[in-house]
Amino acid sequence: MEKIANKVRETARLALANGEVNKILGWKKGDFWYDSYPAFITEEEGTASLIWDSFCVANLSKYLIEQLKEDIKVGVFLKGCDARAFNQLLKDNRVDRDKVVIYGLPCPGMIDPEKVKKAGLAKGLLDVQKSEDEVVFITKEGEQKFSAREFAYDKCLTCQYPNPVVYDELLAEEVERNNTTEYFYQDVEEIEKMSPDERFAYWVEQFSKCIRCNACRNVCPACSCEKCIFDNSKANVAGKAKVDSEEQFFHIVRAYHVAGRCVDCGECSRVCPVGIPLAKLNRKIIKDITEFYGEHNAGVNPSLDAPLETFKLEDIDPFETRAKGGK
Amino acid sequence: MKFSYYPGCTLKTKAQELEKFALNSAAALGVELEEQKEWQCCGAVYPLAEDEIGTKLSSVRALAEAAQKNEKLITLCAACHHVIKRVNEDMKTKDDVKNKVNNYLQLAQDYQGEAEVIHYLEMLRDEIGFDKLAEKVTNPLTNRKIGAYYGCLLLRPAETMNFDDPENPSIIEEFIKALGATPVKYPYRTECCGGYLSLDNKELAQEMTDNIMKSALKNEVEELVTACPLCKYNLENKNGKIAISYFTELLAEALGVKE
Amino acid sequence: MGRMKIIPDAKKKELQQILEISGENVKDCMQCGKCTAGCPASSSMDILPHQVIRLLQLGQLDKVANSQTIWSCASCFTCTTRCPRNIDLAKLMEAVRLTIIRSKGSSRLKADDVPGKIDPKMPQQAIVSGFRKYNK
Amino acid sequence: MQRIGVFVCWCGTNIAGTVDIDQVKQAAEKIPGVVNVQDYQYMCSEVGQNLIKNAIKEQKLDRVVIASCSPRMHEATFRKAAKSAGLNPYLVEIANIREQCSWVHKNKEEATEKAIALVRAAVAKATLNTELVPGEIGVEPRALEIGGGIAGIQTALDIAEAGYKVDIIEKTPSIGGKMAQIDKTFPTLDCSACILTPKMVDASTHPNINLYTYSEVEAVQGYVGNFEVTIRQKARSVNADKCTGCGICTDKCPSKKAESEFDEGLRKRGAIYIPFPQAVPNVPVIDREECLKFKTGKCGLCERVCPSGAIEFNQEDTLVTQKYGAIVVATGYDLINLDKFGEYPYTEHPDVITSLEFERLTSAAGPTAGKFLRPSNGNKPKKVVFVQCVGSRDKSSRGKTYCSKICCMYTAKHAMLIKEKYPEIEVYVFYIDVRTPGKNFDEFQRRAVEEYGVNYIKGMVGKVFPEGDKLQVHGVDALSSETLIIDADMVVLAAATKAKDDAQELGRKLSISTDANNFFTEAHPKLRPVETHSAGIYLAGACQGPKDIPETVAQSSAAAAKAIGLLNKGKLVNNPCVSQVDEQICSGCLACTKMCPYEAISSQVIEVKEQGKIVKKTVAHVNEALCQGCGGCTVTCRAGALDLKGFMNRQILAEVDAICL
Repeated sequence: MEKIANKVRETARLALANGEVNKILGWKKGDFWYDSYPAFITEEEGTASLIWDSFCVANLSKYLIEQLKEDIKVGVFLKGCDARAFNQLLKDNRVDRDKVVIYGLPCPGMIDPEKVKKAGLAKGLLDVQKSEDEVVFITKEGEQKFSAREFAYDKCLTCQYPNPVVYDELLAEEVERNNTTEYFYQDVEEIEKMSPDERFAYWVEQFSKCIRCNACRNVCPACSCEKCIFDNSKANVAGKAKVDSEEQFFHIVRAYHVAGRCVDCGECSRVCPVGIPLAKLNRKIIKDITEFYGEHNAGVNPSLDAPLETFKLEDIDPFETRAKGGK
Repeated sequence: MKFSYYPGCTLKTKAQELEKFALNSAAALGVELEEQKEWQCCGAVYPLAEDEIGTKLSSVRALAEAAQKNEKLITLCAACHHVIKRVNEDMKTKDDVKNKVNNYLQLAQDYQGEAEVIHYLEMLRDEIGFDKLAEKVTNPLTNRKIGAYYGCLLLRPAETMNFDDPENPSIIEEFIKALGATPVKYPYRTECCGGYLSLDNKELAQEMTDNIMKSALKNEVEELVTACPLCKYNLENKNGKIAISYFTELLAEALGVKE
Repeated sequence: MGRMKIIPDAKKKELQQILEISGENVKDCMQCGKCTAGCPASSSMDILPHQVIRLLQLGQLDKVANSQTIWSCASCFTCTTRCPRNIDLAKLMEAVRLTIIRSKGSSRLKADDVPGKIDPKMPQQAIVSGFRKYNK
Repeated sequence: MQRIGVFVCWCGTNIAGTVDIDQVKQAAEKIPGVVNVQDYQYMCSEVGQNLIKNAIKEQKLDRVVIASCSPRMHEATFRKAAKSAGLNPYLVEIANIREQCSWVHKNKEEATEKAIALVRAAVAKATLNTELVPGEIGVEPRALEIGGGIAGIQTALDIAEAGYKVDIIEKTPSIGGKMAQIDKTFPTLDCSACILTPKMVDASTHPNINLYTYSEVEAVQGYVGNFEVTIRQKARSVNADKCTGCGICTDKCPSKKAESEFDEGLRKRGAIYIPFPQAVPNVPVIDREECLKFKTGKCGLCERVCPSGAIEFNQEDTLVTQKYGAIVVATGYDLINLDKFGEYPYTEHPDVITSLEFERLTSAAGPTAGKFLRPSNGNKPKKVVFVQCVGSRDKSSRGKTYCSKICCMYTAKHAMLIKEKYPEIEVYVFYIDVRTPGKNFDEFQRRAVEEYGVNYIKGMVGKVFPEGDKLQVHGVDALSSETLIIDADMVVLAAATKAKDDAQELGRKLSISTDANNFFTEAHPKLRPVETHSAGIYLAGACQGPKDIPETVAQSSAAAAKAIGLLNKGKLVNNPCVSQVDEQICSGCLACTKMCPYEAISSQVIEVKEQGKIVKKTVAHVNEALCQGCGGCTVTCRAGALDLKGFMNRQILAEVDAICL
């Protein structure tokens, strides 16, 4: 990864030097081993601080909306899921392709710090390095090696598109797709097995945890409205009281708003501070759409229209196809 | 070119000539007809009743075997062709029939109408081509004025059989032309010969064949060809003026393989 | 000609059975007569093909069942191919035959009669077909 | 706080019989904002309306809720009343307590409770109602006529006479259509050309009419009052301005193998040709498929012989774009192809002809100069058989399920025309039913039987066998139940009519619908027979369904009246209940444009001030003239940037809240 990190720095430096772009969006290292956060660089020398490691999970594409309001050209580093997000933003007319130079980074999968902490390995940890299928934890005392899968984010374990689907320049060789399609809907199938009452109880419990921090919405590449309907006082859809029905309403409406547009990046679940499995809800809808209208992977091909935004006479009627009670 | 071949009972008994000349000619044309191993009678008549399943089974066996080999199924006898083609259509379009037949047969794999059944004449037209056939003729039947007798079963019902224009067909005329002879069109060539009525209502069958023969004679047909053993029987029954033969006999003669 | 008492809804059950066996709806017919006009066997029919449908429309199943017509039909599908109303009359004829053949002891043709009717040249096809159409 | 008046109507006992009016009144009085509540037996009557008007003035009402029948019934009435009292009509709200309450319930207590809820909801919505002002759009004072047959000519003449400009687009080189091919017309047996050709000339010389012959509709944009149509003028290869119509070129053309479309293939024509002598315009056209110059590069004889230098081989198609206020579609019909009717050997035998070919064979201007002769040998026929319903009322894949409507009458006409000229010819007509409704129609057909001795046979023909030089017709007389064989010399087939093959394509360009048989669909089969569902587009003639000439002309004048009515308005008033975009909220995703069935939403780039800077942004834009107020876009917009005036999200939610309270 360090080899690629060098290439990231060099690419960024060159792009700024020759004026190809006015700004670079990449990642920087913070104070902690797990802290790799977005960096906005406009000066050539600043590129030395750019990194590419196992914690560059943050998706940079959504920052483009704000950045592109200025009349500048921006270079951005995108992983597989980030590239799908970029395409979705493109589909929604939120970014201008001509003003963006994309440096694609095939993604080996990111490491989940929570899993590391849970395994009791966080104490005294100085650095974490990853090579192929192994992850190495470095402390003062020495090194410990583990299988990388053990510490990967759940979303990375079922990732279908580790390689960017859109880029101007690819900075590394493509990685092989995880062969995990059989587990893809595993979590969805678990909820489908529940009775309607059980399922309702499950989601009531999950949504009751919500503190309405809006992190899910802020990170979501399909949630890119200028002004969210829930922030629009004129729209009169959101109440102020902290009652369960408000949170349920918020999450279900959000799921419908991103239906057919969700790129399945799993960021909503990752950033949720109270651990609501939001990606599971979205993936359930992806599964339903696949069954009703055929496979549609949002953000893979931006020329395709989302199935729920179009109407064809041959479309099936889900209410007719599925008996009452839902699945 | 290799096909699955379904002969049918009449070809092994009263209509051996139809088959013999067909096989000889196929060999001469470089076409391999592999006879199905355990074929059974097609049922002789297509079961017109929606609720008859038993009489459709043997056709499905033949079709399923061809489908399994991934070969087209070739027929020779017009009646067998009619029955098998219509049963195949049922298997394709009627879920009720399909389910019942499959339930009954318990084949290794359910049959859903995948096989394609074609008549020998269609093979000549569509797989070989009449222009190619004409090139292979060694003994052209020049100066012979031959009428085609189509009968019913190859042509009708038109949408299912999809063989030729049911009222004004031309495939046998084109075939005759390819062999170097002169086809003569006469209006009654698609009228019914009486079919199986000759078993129980000979007078009526006779009247029907008489009309056909009169029409042929009036148009100066010198000989007639047909693809159906029952047609040939009925046409020959009270006739001495015009020779009636199977189309395969003409073919064998033109290809020089008529022994 | 006797005065026929027409009760269109009589024999509903039998007519329903004919509809089930044939899959054809006699009500589709508008009596244009094209079936009769082209029927090659009409000369030996006591009731003409279009009349067969008319009688079925009127519930007069017995008249049809007792006619010579259904045994004169050679199932040549000429009527079927030409019918502007898409009725398969050949199937209707067969359905009427079957209602007779399928009831016990009402065979048109006795198995014992068959040998007397065949000659050495007659193809199997004719015997099997004839037997299937006339007897079960 | 609003000052709302609530008016509860009894509708005689229609409402009062099931709903307790007093209770409704009492409940209404308690709703915040309601300052005046009244009831009356018939609120829609003059007295009732005055009640409302007076209350508006005296009580200074700024909102009015009327609890009565469906808004479809009297919303317009009450809006008008409010307007006359000085209140914006869109501040009136109707609570439907009749169709949706008293008529569908029996229990008075429950019905009253529901009526109260409905009134509460209407008040909640009315509270949020705002003044709406309909916009106006101009109307281009020009009409387009698609199709130059009798329907198109009649409509164009009527519109032109009313003082408006009309353009006729005709696909073929001449106007005239099917009627020009017809010999005589029923039920009067007068000469078709004698009544049509003067109209053709009128159309071509009328100062308000402009002809685009040999032209087609390329594209249609815009909306009622403001259509923008692109017309493709196909290359005629002859300069119409220079051509004098002398006819030397058509005489000299060495290629005479093409079949004359006008004479239904019964005569040959040159590669350069005028379709028929009375053609309008009388300018030839070069058939490039047939022309030797185009096929081989050699020849060019017409160019050399033309005295006025009008031949232009290098002419190209030209596109003209023109604005129209109204469009009338009059594209006519065709006969079905008889290839699949092998039992009537039409494709095989020259003496088996269609009814339209018969017209050419009896026409004095036709290929036989009006002598009725067998195409096969030029002899006079002795027996002629007509077969009706060939492909009509036919449920099979070969035919059409409908009755072609005109065949019974023209067949009777044909039979009489033969008998008139040659009484000795035996004429047989096979029919299934004779259908002759229409003024003097049945009398006409009966004359064929009674006076002319035409043999009508109820039954069909099974097959026609060509035997020798005869056509052996096998038919049935269903009435006597006898089969019969007629040795005929000619067989005339009344082939079914069908919609034009390209009807669907044209329908798509115009956004008008076609039915299962490809005929254009009228807006209402009884009450709006010449209008389409697209405002400003009207139908005339057989493109809407089989029709004879009298009916076609009547419908054409009706379509003209509709078009004139529209053009005469000069300005159109919009429904103000259209979608609007909140540009601040709109993110420009344009999901709404895909959803809109009227193509009323497009995108536009605007400049907005954001944190002191001017930023460009893409937003949706609603064309208020095209928007029909369906609201599809408002539910598509995730951010709620689209809202329907008069039915705003917050109005609807207020109604829901009021009902759920």
